[in-house]
Amino acid sequence: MTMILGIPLPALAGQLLIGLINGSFYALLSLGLAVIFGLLRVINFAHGAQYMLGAFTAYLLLQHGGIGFWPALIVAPIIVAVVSALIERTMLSKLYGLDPLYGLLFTFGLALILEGVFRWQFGAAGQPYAPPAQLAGGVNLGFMFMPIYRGFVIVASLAICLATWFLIEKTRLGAYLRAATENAPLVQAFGVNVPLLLTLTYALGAGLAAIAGVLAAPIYQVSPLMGSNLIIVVFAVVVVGGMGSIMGAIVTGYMLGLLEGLTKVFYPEASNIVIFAVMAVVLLARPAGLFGREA
Amino acid sequence: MSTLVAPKAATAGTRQQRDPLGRIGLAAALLGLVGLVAAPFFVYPVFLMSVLCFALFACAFNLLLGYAGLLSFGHAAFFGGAAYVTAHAVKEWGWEPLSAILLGTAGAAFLGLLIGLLAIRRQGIYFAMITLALSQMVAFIFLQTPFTHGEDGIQNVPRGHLLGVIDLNEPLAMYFFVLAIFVLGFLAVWRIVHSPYGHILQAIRENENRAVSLGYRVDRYKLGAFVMSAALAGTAGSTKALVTQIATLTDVQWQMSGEVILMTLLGGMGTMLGPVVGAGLVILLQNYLAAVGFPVTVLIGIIFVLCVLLFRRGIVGEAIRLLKK
Amino acid sequence: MNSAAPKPRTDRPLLEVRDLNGWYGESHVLHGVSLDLYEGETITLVGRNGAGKTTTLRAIMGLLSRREGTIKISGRDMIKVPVHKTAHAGIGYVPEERGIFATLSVEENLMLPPKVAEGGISVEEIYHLFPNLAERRNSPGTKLSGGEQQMLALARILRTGARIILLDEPTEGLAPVIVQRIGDVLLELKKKGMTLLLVEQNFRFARKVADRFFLMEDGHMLENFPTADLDSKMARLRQVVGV
Amino acid sequence: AQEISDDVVKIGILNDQSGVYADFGGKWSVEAAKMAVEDFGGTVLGKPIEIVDADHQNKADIASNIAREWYDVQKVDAIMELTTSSVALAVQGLSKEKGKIDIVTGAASTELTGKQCSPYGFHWAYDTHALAVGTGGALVKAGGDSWFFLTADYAFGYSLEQQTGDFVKANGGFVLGAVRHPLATTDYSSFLLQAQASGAKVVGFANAGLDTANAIKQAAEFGIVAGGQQLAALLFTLAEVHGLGLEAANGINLTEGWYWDQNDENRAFGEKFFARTQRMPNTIQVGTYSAVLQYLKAIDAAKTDETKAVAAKLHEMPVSDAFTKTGKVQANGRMAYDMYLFQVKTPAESTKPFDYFKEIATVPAADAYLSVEDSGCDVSAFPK
Amino acid sequence: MSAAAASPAAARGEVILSARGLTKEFFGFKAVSNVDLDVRSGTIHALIGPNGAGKTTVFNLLTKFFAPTAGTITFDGRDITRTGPAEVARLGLVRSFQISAVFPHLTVLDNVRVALQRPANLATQFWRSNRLLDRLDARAMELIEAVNLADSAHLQAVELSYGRKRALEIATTLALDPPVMLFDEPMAGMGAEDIGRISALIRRIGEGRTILMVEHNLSVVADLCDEVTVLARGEILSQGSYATVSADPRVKEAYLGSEHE
Ligand SMILES: Nc1ncnc2c1ncn2[C@@H]1O[C@H](COP(=O)(O)OP(=O)(O)OP(=O)(O)O)[C@@H](O)[C@H]1O
Ligand SMILES: Nc1ncnc2c1ncn2[C@@H]1O[C@H](COP(=O)(O)OP(=O)(O)OP(=O)(O)O)[C@@H](O)[C@H]1O
Ligand SMILES: [Mg+2]
Ligand SMILES: [Mg+2]
Repeated sequence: MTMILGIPLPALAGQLLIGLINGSFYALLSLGLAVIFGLLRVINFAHGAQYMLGAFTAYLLLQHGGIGFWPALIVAPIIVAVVSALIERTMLSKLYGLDPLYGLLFTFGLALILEGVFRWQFGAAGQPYAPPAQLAGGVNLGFMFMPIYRGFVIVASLAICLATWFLIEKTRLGAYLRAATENAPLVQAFGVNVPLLLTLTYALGAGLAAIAGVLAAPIYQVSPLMGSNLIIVVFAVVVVGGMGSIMGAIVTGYMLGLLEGLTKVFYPEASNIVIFAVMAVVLLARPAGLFGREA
Repeated sequence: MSTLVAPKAATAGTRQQRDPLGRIGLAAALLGLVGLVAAPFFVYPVFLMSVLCFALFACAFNLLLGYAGLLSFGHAAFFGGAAYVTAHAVKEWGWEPLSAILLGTAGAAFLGLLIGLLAIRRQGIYFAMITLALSQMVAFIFLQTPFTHGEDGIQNVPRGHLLGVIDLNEPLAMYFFVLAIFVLGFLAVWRIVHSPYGHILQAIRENENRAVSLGYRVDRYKLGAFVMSAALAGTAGSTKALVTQIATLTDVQWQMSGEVILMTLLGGMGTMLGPVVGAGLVILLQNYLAAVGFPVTVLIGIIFVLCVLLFRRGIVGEAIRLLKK
Repeated sequence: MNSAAPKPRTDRPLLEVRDLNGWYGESHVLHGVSLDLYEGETITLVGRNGAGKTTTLRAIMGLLSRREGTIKISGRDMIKVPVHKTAHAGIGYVPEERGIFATLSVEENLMLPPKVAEGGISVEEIYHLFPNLAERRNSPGTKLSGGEQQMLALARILRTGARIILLDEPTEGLAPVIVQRIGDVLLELKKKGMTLLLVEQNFRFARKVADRFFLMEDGHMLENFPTADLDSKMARLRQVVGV
Repeated sequence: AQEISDDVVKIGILNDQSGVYADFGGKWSVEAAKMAVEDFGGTVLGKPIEIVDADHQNKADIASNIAREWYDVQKVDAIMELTTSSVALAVQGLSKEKGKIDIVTGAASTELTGKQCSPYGFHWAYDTHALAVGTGGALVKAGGDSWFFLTADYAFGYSLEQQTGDFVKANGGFVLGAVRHPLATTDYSSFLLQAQASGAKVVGFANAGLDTANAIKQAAEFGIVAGGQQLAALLFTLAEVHGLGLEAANGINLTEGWYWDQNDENRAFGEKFFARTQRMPNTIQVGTYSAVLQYLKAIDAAKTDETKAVAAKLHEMPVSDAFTKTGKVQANGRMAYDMYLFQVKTPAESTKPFDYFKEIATVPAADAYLSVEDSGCDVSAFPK
Repeated sequence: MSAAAASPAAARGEVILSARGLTKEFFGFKAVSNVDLDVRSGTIHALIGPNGAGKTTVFNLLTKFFAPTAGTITFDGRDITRTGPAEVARLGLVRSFQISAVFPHLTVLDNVRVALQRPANLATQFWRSNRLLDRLDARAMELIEAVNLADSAHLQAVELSYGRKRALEIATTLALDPPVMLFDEPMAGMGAEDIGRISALIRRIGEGRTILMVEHNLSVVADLCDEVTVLARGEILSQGSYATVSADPRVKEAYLGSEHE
């Protein structure tokens, strides 16, 4: 058998594929975070909580409404987006134009509340959520057993990422958003309804987190804690990709997923800090991140 | 938008001593000190000591954020690192407590120099992220090194005898020892902020390019501030190790870096007394809300949200604003 | 142009400002400013640095945190209208600090402000007027030189079809040839019936395009007079502005 | 002379009520403690009994601050539960210094009755050694003789892995490998692939809480059990099986000290607990019940709540209550009792709510716990 | 001016600042190409040219805020091509910025004091009281009066109007009292009155110092400058006295325009 660094080639192929799947989650999550940070200059610490909220909404829809995975994939993110839009309108919007620290502190507090309340209601061990029947089971790829559902996750996340990227980088709406980031009063003086735009942006970002949450529900335990440790890693992904760069967040998400996958084989203890090591190196060499425009 | 610091935070008036606000501040500080001297006779000393340690930690952090405009997201590395060093020195090598604290401080300063050399080359959010990344690696090293005993931490750290004479197991002796450290640390921060050097730090925070064009080697000023802040954070961590008699992973993890940011903002960054008040409040919440049967984190979350929405300048910051009126 | 200075008019002004007060936070900067601007007319605000010229423009656009008084466009009261609807009354703003967006390319900057009315200048015409912009259309906006940014700031408003344009020191930092070109452009616009409110330190330039001058000092509007009277008012101007 | 300090017996329940380990004991343990007080009769030696509780948020320094304040200001007489080892070790150290009794039911470290033992410190419910003997030893005997570990990169992970590995080897099995993952990892697929590739008959999860739950859920997804490998969760309780659901959890082997459906008495206790909390208790919660009850019995027997006297009674009295009939406290403070190896039922086998376990083997008290000699606790240093 | 300028070695009339083959490319776009520039000690030298000609970029290169793509820079006989921006300022080559660069939340007085601190050796003492800085006040006020900001000395710089920020920036630059000063459009945004005042000020400080300035206000250039260099499209178009340069038809076409008398 061909061996690479003491690992049989097929096993390595399997590990790379797994890395890619995890990368899909990083990409989706960092995408939402990058949208919110890039356009609102808010470091959305509640992103992990919104991800958790997405998963829990799907779970609750199933438990109490008998609504299954496919409808939930649409409905749950919309619910989370609407709730987030309300929060933005009533509270977060008061903090724009101030130091980003305040947005961070606010969303941090929000995350504590959301996670705390769910932990109080549902405990920490989590709730089960089964993959949709159509995607149950797996196929043997020869080098590994591939759950069909995970294949679906890769495809779905790619599609969502590209659609979002297009919306922001290639449409007029996106140009308004980017301009509003720099000088909101002026864009408003040009006749653009900036507050509405910002609300929609926050809702979009939160909705993306919730989609990731619904997609994660059949794989991970639906637990109040599922997002809390993720946020900081995902934020690192955004920074490595280059803040404000949507494409950067997506590509880096996949790349770091792969890298983390490899670390899990060669030095598993370090698998959750490898991203930070990469971040330190990248920022020292390329201050604006891999895909960032230098300021 | 690009700076990470609230503009109005620190105009630490160079003539502060003379204006009425400065006098009120001084009065408040003195009153606070008198209160602290009397406090252990009314309030539980160990609680007070924890507050003092975290207050010093927050003051050190505020030196960097509130006055130099640098948001470090890695200060836990200095706090927790120093706690480990001191705990180990006291417990395994039998060091005298004061010298162990100095050792922890020196260790933190050295770590601050290493991290600072890399981090100060970047600004704003990138600075925050580099400090986070490097401190995560520091935390990882502490997790992997045997002397820290993993998540069990270094337990039952003896408080020992100060300079070989004063028994620090006496709660009051320990309390006044900690109070002395705190007051010295606080004065050090105060002096640095209200010094010619502090004035340049503020200028750099306001407009780095302009400072460069005036001939200031801004990197050295920032590095200086970073190392001083790290060292003081280390003093706080070392002292905390003796107060609670443990040093654990919680002290070096990023959540601790987050906590000190919260304390500082809650109290009012860029004010001298803000971090002290913020630290007191957070510690109070963590310890006393623990028994109310409602999730502590939810309550803390609600307080942060309210604080950001209603008292944006922090408690002390808002008080100053009211007084100015 | 100057010879066509308007007689006292009886029709309704296109832009009417009465007793406008404005604040930055706590500090009261505008004290009862009044001015009127008729269709097709160009007026220039003059005054010392800090007199409140910029603030007047910002107040009209709704960019101050607090303003009081009356602002009417075509008779419609704008004071309560939200900021983003102001522009749709047909008014465009070229700010003093230019407000070019760094994350947008030159072309995106140009295309950014939404059209508020028909009749704006086409992109081709703009590139013809300002060839520098055409050349650098794909660079990030703020990588343009100071003068190029000024051109861009003006050009993008011309695209929107606004009928009233507020210009804050449009010739600041521009090379004489460009100042001349901008002067020509403004005259051209006037011919098309555009209404302009200008803030300008460069008298030579202002005299070329303006119909009337408004004199400001310390947040008060002192007086206004037609361009024809400029020479006779020189002594007064020297006193207030120090020409 | 009968004597109760401050005319009240105060027992503090200090545990994680909002964090990762909130399901182990949490506020439900507080309920269990209150049941013990009621079952005891509400008073001891004629004085009232009071339960206080607090959430230590898994931070040792907060825990030790609270404990100090309880002892110094609130006049708490004993502290119990103490989830997670850093907290338990810190508070036990403090209690020893203050001459107070602590009974740990929530932490697993054998250090508590080993090198860091205390004359007034007791360890109820379980420890890493018992889990290792139960799951490691008994499974090998049942044929699972080659193992691969997924271990949390933390001290409790190491000791679980190491102690279990020792039993596997001692019983003639092999350890084929281990992979160490950071705490709070969410995706285990990479590690599971490595476990699959190892060809081991048993995949042992030397981790805890949500980590174990996620690993098990993904093991089901990747068809580990379907592929013929067995899963053994070294630190896993009923509460977490409940959270995971039988779909994902079936077939897992685990060791617990108590299960509600084992006999009539357990069923009665479980039902009573369920009526109050809407869930069936696990080992830790019933363990806390037992600890509180035994402590009260000891005070009653000693006719005082003075620490040394009560500790002496705790050491000498056998434990026989709803929790266990076989309990004996060793000189190092370890309460040794029979434990059980369970396997989680398939959804088809389960007939009623919380019907999750089938019993595979009993782990006799004598095997389950380290003897005083082997524990590393220097009991000769204890004051007489 | 009271404090004597650190006098450089170059005698009056000799070249003190010079660039050879100075080139700067931005992602393939040549903003400055192959510029040779000599600034003589004791002169006021103007750098003019159409917008986007590369004037500010030349400033950035000379003061090391940008690293040149090619070429060398010598200041007072020493090669500063590789020196850092703060070092260059310490050697006595100080600039102002085209887009105002003040310390926004410091008062006007404090803005100037920051500049005075370094020459007074009051910048690194972190263990002493900032009351020491009070001794700089007299000098700072002198400078502030010179640019007509005395009535705003205790306002924060953000609260100043645009033109007054420019004035503050000039005062700050003057505070360092450097032998060579580079001004990027010092008159931009200023009212007629202030233009006269600042011109006079520049003329006064020009005595015994060297000044290189970018300026679009031609009457100021004509009035003040001994030497004029015209830049267009990154290259030198013409050079000489104002009279010579303004008579050059190429300069007329590229910069001055037809209306210029
Ligand atoms: N952001 C601000 N905060 C507080 N006060 C301000 C602010 N901006 C301007 N001011 C003050 O308002 C007054 C008017 O300023 P404004 O900018 O309107 O002047 P201007 O006439 O446009 O001057 P210039 O010709 O220099 O641009 C000035 O006294 C100025 O100090
Ligand atoms: N950082 C940069 N990146 C890319 N291009 C730049 C950069 N800085 C300047 N440029 C370009 O280089 C050219 C010269 O710019 P510069 O600012 O030097 O012009 P200038 O002569 O000072 O013009 P003005 O009189 O308008 O200020 C311009 O076309 C500008 O767009
Ligand atoms: Mg203005
Ligand atoms: Mg320029």
